[in-house]
Amino acid sequence: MTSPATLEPSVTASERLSDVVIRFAGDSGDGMQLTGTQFTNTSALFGNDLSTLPDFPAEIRAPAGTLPGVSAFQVRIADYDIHTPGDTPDVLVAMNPAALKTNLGDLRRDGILILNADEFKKTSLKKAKYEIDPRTDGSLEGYRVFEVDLTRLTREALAEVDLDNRSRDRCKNMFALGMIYWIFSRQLEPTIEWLQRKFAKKPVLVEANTRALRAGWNYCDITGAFQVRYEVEPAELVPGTYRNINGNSALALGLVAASRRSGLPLFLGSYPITPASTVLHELARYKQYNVTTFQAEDEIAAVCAAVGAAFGGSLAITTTSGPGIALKSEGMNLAVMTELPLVVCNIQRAGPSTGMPTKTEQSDLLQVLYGRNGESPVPVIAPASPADCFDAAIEACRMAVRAMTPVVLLSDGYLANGSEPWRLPSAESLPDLRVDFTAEAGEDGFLPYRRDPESLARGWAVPGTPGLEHRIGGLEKAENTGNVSYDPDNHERMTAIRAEKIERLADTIPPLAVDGEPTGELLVLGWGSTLGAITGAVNLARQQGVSVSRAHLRHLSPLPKNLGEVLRGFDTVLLPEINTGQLAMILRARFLLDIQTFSRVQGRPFRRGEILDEILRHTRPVTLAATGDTHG
Amino acid sequence: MTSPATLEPSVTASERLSDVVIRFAGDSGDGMQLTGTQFTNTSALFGNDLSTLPDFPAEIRAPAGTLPGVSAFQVRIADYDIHTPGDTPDVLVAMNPAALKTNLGDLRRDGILILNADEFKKTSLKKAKYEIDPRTDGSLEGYRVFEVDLTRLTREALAEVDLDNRSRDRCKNMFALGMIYWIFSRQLEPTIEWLQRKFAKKPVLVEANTRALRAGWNYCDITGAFQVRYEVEPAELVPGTYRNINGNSALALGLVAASRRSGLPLFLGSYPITPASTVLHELARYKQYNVTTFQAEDEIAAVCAAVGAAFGGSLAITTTSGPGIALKSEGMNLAVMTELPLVVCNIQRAGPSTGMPTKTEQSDLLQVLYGRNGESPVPVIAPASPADCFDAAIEACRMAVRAMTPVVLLSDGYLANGSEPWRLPSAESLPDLRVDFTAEAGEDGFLPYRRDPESLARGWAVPGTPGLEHRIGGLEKAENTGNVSYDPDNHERMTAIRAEKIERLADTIPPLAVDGEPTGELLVLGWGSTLGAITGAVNLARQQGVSVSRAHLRHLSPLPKNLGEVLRGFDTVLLPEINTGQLAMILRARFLLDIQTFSRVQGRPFRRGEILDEILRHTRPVTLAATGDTHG
Amino acid sequence: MADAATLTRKDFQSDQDVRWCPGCGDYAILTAVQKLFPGLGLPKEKLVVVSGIGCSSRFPYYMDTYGFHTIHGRAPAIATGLKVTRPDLEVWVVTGDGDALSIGGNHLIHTLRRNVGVKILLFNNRIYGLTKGQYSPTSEVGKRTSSTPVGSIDPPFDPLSLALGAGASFVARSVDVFMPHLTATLERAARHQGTAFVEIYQNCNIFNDKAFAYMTDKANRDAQTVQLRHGEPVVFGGAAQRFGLRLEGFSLRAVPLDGEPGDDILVWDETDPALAALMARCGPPELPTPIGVLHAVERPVFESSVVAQIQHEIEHKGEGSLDDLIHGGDTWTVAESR
Amino acid sequence: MADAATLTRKDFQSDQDVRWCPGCGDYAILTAVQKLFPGLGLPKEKLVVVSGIGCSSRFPYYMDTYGFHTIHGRAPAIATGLKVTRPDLEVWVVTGDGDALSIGGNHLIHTLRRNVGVKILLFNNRIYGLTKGQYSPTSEVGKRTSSTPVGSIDPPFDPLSLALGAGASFVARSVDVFMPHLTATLERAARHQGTAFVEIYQNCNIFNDKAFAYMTDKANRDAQTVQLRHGEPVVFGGAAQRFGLRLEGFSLRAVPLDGEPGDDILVWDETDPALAALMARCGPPELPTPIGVLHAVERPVFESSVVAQIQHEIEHKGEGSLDDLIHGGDTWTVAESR
Ligand SMILES: Cc1ncc(C[n+]2csc(CCOP(=O)(O)OP(=O)(O)O)c2C)c(N)n1
Ligand SMILES: Cc1ncc(C[n+]2csc(CCOP(=O)(O)OP(=O)(O)O)c2C)c(N)n1
Ligand code: SF4
Ligand code: SF4
Ligand SMILES: [Mg+2]
Ligand SMILES: [Mg+2]
Repeated sequence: MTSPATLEPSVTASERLSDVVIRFAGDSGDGMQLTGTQFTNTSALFGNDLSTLPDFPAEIRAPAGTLPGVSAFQVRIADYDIHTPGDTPDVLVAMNPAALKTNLGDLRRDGILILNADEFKKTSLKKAKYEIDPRTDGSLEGYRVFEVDLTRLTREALAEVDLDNRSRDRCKNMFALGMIYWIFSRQLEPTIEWLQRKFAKKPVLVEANTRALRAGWNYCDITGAFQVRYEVEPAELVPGTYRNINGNSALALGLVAASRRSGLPLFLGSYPITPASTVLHELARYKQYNVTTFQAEDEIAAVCAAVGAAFGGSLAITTTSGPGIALKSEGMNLAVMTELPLVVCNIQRAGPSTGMPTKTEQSDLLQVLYGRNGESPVPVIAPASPADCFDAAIEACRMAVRAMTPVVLLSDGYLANGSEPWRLPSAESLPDLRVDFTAEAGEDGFLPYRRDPESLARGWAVPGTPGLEHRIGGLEKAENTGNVSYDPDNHERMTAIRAEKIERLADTIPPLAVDGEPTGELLVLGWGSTLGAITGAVNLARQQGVSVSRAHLRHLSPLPKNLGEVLRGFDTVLLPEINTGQLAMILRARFLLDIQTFSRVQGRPFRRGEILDEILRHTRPVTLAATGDTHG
Repeated sequence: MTSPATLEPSVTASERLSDVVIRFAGDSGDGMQLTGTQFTNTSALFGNDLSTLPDFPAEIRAPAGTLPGVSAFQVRIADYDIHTPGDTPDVLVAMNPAALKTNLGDLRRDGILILNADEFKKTSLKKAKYEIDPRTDGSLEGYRVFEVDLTRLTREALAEVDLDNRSRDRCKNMFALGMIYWIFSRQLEPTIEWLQRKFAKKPVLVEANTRALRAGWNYCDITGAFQVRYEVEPAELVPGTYRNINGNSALALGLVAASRRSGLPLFLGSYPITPASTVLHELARYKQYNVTTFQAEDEIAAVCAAVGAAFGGSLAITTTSGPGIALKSEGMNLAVMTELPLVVCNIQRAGPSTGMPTKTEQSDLLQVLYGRNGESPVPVIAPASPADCFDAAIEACRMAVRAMTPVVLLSDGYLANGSEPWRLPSAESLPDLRVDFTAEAGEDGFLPYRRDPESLARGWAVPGTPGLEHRIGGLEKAENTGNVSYDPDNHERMTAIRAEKIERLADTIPPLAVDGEPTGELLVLGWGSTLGAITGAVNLARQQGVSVSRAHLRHLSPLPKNLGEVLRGFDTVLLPEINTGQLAMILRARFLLDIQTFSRVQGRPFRRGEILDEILRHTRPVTLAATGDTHG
Repeated sequence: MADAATLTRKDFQSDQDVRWCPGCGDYAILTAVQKLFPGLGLPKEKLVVVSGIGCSSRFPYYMDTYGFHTIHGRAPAIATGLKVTRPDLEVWVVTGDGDALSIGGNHLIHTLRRNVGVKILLFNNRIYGLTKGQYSPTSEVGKRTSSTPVGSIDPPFDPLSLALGAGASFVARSVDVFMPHLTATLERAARHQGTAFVEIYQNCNIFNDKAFAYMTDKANRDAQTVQLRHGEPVVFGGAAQRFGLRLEGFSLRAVPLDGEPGDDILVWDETDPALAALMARCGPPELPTPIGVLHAVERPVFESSVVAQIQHEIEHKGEGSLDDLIHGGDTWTVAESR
Repeated sequence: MADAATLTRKDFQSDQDVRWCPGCGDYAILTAVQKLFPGLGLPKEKLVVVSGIGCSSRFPYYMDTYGFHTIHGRAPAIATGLKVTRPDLEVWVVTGDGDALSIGGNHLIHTLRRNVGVKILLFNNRIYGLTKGQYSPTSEVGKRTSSTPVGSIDPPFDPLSLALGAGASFVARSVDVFMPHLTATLERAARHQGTAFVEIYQNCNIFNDKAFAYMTDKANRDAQTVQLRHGEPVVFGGAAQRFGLRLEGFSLRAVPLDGEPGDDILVWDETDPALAALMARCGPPELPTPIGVLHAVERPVFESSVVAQIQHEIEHKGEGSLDDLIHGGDTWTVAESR
């Protein structure tokens, strides 16, 4: 981030920052995730807006000190409304050489770099594949480097604590956290209280960690190693109660909420897969909410069990990632033909095939829309931020039960693991999803495929209902009776009805809202997890005086009714996607407009910077001075 | 068809017909497929052009005499080059009431209707769900009805033959065939010879069937029941040796041919499914061609076994239909990532889900193009006629080994079962597909993902090659080395390379040829099995003086390089598809042209008539008199 | 809707005409089930028949209960989802040898392992009927079919051995044409808690006619089949000569009997899985084909444990409130006034 | 490329650094295989290691042979396609308890049924390692994991019983930390024609540490494991006290020995499948865990039969000529002149 008030030395170093990005990096064993989370929570309590992103190693536990073993956690805090964890860290804490090597490249020029000097020994340098000590060959020039003997200082601080050195060393992350707290003028209490809760049964660990934390703080206070401290004021957040939440947790909560608001018991059929597994883990902990989680033998059984549960009258869910969708597509198609409600959550990862399981991507859109044999339309919704996963889950369930159809919720690895403050809604403020099962036959007898004239949904007559015994299946159905039919006209009619049923959901979704002028030169259109980066980039562009509008699609099928009109209102529509242009293809076909794709397929979220450049490339210069860009 | 010279009574009944459509319909047990095939072969030997279409019951063996038990076979013979089995039969042979009920609707007004009067008893009428005898309630008015006591006459003819009546009755189809032979002035010899071959071991059956055949002929000759006989002269066929072949047989032969021309042993991994199973059956009979067929436990194992065989250096094939593609998509994606050659044949049927397995459809195009997680481009080719399945199979194999990629061949139930005369090529006239496995490491060592600069294909180094030991898999690959890589730029580069590799195949495929004016008012564009109906319709339109051009796509990915140019040459592009507009969507997105979809989703092939109407709707009237159409 | 007590066979016949080939063994099995259901003392609406794809899998259309004709091989998975969420329903799965053992093998063994409370009727005709006669995983070696013109080479599964290997709690076998035995066996299955697996030999007179004639023909029946009855000696044979099965070391031998079986004759114990595994291997040419209940033990039923865990959580944590759930974790409040 | 005779362990170590957690049992198995391969007398290029997905399935990357890290659960199917078309290759499959028994269960049992000539090493750590510790189909009932916070409820498969039920021709078990026994067992597997199925107990020290400690700890080893050796009495125990397994009716009992085992003690017969099925059920708490070869018989090997059929057809019909094939069926000729 490069907004006016930051720690640019050029501008006289101000005590007050509007926005700062900090990355904690160390070995998997160094507890960086935990350290980052503590800083996040403390800052949240302080009132900053924030956004975080963990970066786990692909390996479970790579050997200590090696490059693949590095684990990092990035947090951005600000005194205003932000949308991403930031492109480039202003502060990097590197607990060992490997952490330095893998993260230095991202650190902002002139950024603060805190190193654990004790770790820069031959062996660790070798593990990090450093020929020579990076501290000696000038590769750290241009950064503000602070070398601290974290290990030694921590051991000293814990001299009196009755622990062996291995256990003492485990506290050095708290020493580092203490330092960061000092630099950013944070209180220690929230973390100390948390330590007391966490180690309630092990007082010695409470003491050790607390001492290390204070020691880190005091170290800065006494040595004055840092000439200056920084303040990031609280942000102007909408009043309310907040909690910091990641996408998969929000998704799980949203599904439980939908279950409660619909009165239908929740059933999840799932098979573990990165990055979707944590939804299963979370829901497995909500049994007291009458949630049934079923870890199936594979994805096929997972979706099929969900279809069986839907037939029985449950709110049926299945969660997976792209490779699992491939396996579920036949089962999803059965739900399309039998017109049963089902929510299929695809937490996308980088493909094709096994691809890069721990990396994010938006490249399963066409798969979920078209990856089934025959004409098989389904609604698709994509959450736009971690907290939005909660609302998107409820909306997916709403569409499923309203139209009696499988619905795909398209999240991704970035939303799944990224977190942001979530303003907590009250239960009764959530949509009412109550459903009525078909209870008895109409006067002209019971017709399983008789439809609601408005939604075109067939009735949901669950087994156990006296007098409504009927058979469904994957063969084409005769209109109304639902009997097997090979009649040509019936097949054409049913094909049209299945499509129309999904289209009609458009009557129940909000029109696409435009942020900025409703018409003009450039519209930046996004979908899914790119909201944060796009919003950030658009705001930066506006700060540079560029006039650009922004809109974000949550419903990808059916599309909002006013979409065509919105798109036609602009000379250029720029569509950034973490794929090679999948949504663009759909919109080009539908509206015959020359949508401009901005594609990045690197297994990582967009950076505001790259989208900003793209915006400038598509807009008239404000003043020739504004940027060196050639506006090609 | 209604071209000048047909048996319109209006025109003075001419002895000579240019074109006639005959349908044999009866109970599954009546041997209608066999009867139709005999008439087809005799007419082929006589020199007619022809096209046939069987219509099997959905059930294996429905109870005799019932509606679901009806089996029919339609054959069209002509003295000119035809493309479809015809829309409406001119002659219908109905062996029982059920056959009459299910087929009468299609018979041309004033067409010839031959009934087996003996079968119109209460019981059979009831089985056919006839309240009253259709012969008595006027429902046969407007047809030229000939009631014949087929059963009685056959029994009489076979009085001396030492057989029980049940066996005698089985010969009544030959009696009917004899009648048709008389009406269309055919020779009996070819069928008699065939009977002698078929029943070589059962002379009594040869005699019985021959007698019945002659009896049918003589019956017409003596009774003069038919006032007139018809002649359909030989067609002007390109000189050569011909055989009548259906799509699945041609496909199987094409695969064996590709194996021979590439020098690679053929491996088929398959799991039975309608309408693809017969490809497996046929290839299972070619073991002497070093063909290995593996009936796997499911579609997943089928495609995976094929991937394993491809890794080992075989020409690997897997065959299935839409529901099977759903299950194979993960395995196909593994072949995309590991860049192994594989041909996936999808014999499409009506969907979604189990749909209508015995009915045809073109609705899996988007599934095969996009039904995999991540960015996963593959070539797709669609044969245009039964015989073309042979060439399409060879072309699919060519693309697979040239680009080291899975290729999808998209046929359908209509092509699979329909047949036409195939002009037999000589083996050495077929493309040379020889491939060179990588034999040794380059001077800079062996790089499994080093590419051919032109095709961008990686080398094919098969296990067993000394010194080239290497590992492949589904994780993203580092360029050249093929090692596992999570590098962001590498992933973007590899994604681009995988796409470019497929695009480059466009350099090796013929430009799209236009039949008719290269530019103008209307282009009718088709793909796959619609060729016959479209060509027929376009010819009819031209006969009416309408100027319309025609083009047919075989390669759907990559698209021919001149496609955009061709499309832009016309005011209107009409695209008939047996789906709701899947190819149209791709072309609209790609070229931003308002392609007009003509959609039919009835599980049946297009009729020339309906396409003709659509053509007229999109063209200026020739003279106001030309047609009553309002040209809206 | 008639109440459970007064139900008759007719009440379970749907309005759809049956579409199997004349002479197909499936008809007899349909009759047996339609005769059995009224006796279960359950209202119609509580019965659900779930099937996969195949001739046999058309079964649900002909039963006037709730029914689900699903996709190929997946019936056990779908039935599991239904039964786990609706333990109040009686769920019967109808499947074929291809549906259950070829494409559906994994779901079958996992359902048996979990002991989900569903009945699984496997119609074994040793052929793929619906797709017109390819060999199946139960076809004998050397079988010539459309897909194996010179004969199949892979040895068949023994469905009973596979089920036992997967840990099934109830494993039985019967035959389409042995109506009383079939009904009795289905009756036992109906009463079993947990997964009841019943293999039913079924004749496909179109593509694999007389596959079981060696034991169904009146002439050989007595000599070729042995009925297992828990607690009774394992004997078979006709009026002329009766035999008993004797355990010699670890293999079975048929010994002629005169009069009552001596105590050298094996007494059937359906609770011993290892014994069942041995008996599952008993059959032609040397030995008769065992029919009846090979194995039956009660062990925890999957859906009961699922429900118990949920109940337990509710009792100990209390019916969760949605607001509590949403407000869980570390929260902070942004006040109105700033 | 060194020739077969001179190959050493080093020759089978690839240039990739091994990425398992420090302390993972997979390291030991990798070592065992890398020690075994040089002894097989095969040139490197003839060896192929095929795996699915999981920690265990990263195995091929560390072996300097041909290797294929495929997709989850499908390794046996891919290996089948490779072996059937390339019988000259030695194909080893490495898989995990989730990979082989959960998603891959169907391919596993069908490969065993067909008796394809591949070796299958199942690394059983009773957990899903790669996805961070969910329970697996071999986890014990009541297992608390991320996906079963209050404990799993479904009983595990016994991989050996399942394999035997599927008709496996070679079934063995060994343990990651029993290096000599592991190498010897892999050696036997290497020599087996047909599918050799080896379950290897493997410790996942991160998500399921000490799962097999009850039998691997030096203290309990002798008492908790029994090594099966064909033709030898089944005995176990330490210097202090030795035991033998006796067959009582149909169940096994451990009896203390003084001196040589008497002939009441079971003598192991690896050729008897029913006996193997009984032994597969032997284990804690009452009995020791059997290791070694439970079952080994030679029966026709799938790929050999495939090749034989093709050879037979070629001999009898002659190498087909493409022109003949194309001209098959009823043909007719349209002459030049008309
Ligand atoms: C995914 C999928 N693959 C293949 C098929 C084709 N198919 C339908 S039934 C069947 C096998 C039927 O055999 P079996 O289960 O023994 O039943 P039967 O007809 O013999 O009663 C097959 C291969 C299908 N419908 N779906
Ligand atoms: C189709 C698919 N589903 C799920 C996954 C996620 N996944 C990878 S490995 C694995 C299970 C690993 O367990 P196991 O086979 O026991 O191997 P281990 O890691 O324990 O050695 C799962 C569920 C996947 N990669 N692909
Ligand atoms: S094909 Fe066989 S199994 Fe199928 S209905 Fe006919 S007789 Fe029965
Ligand atoms: S997670 Fe377990 S199985 Fe996987 S590498 Fe680590 S220790 Fe081994
Ligand atoms: Mg069958
Ligand atoms: Mg495991």
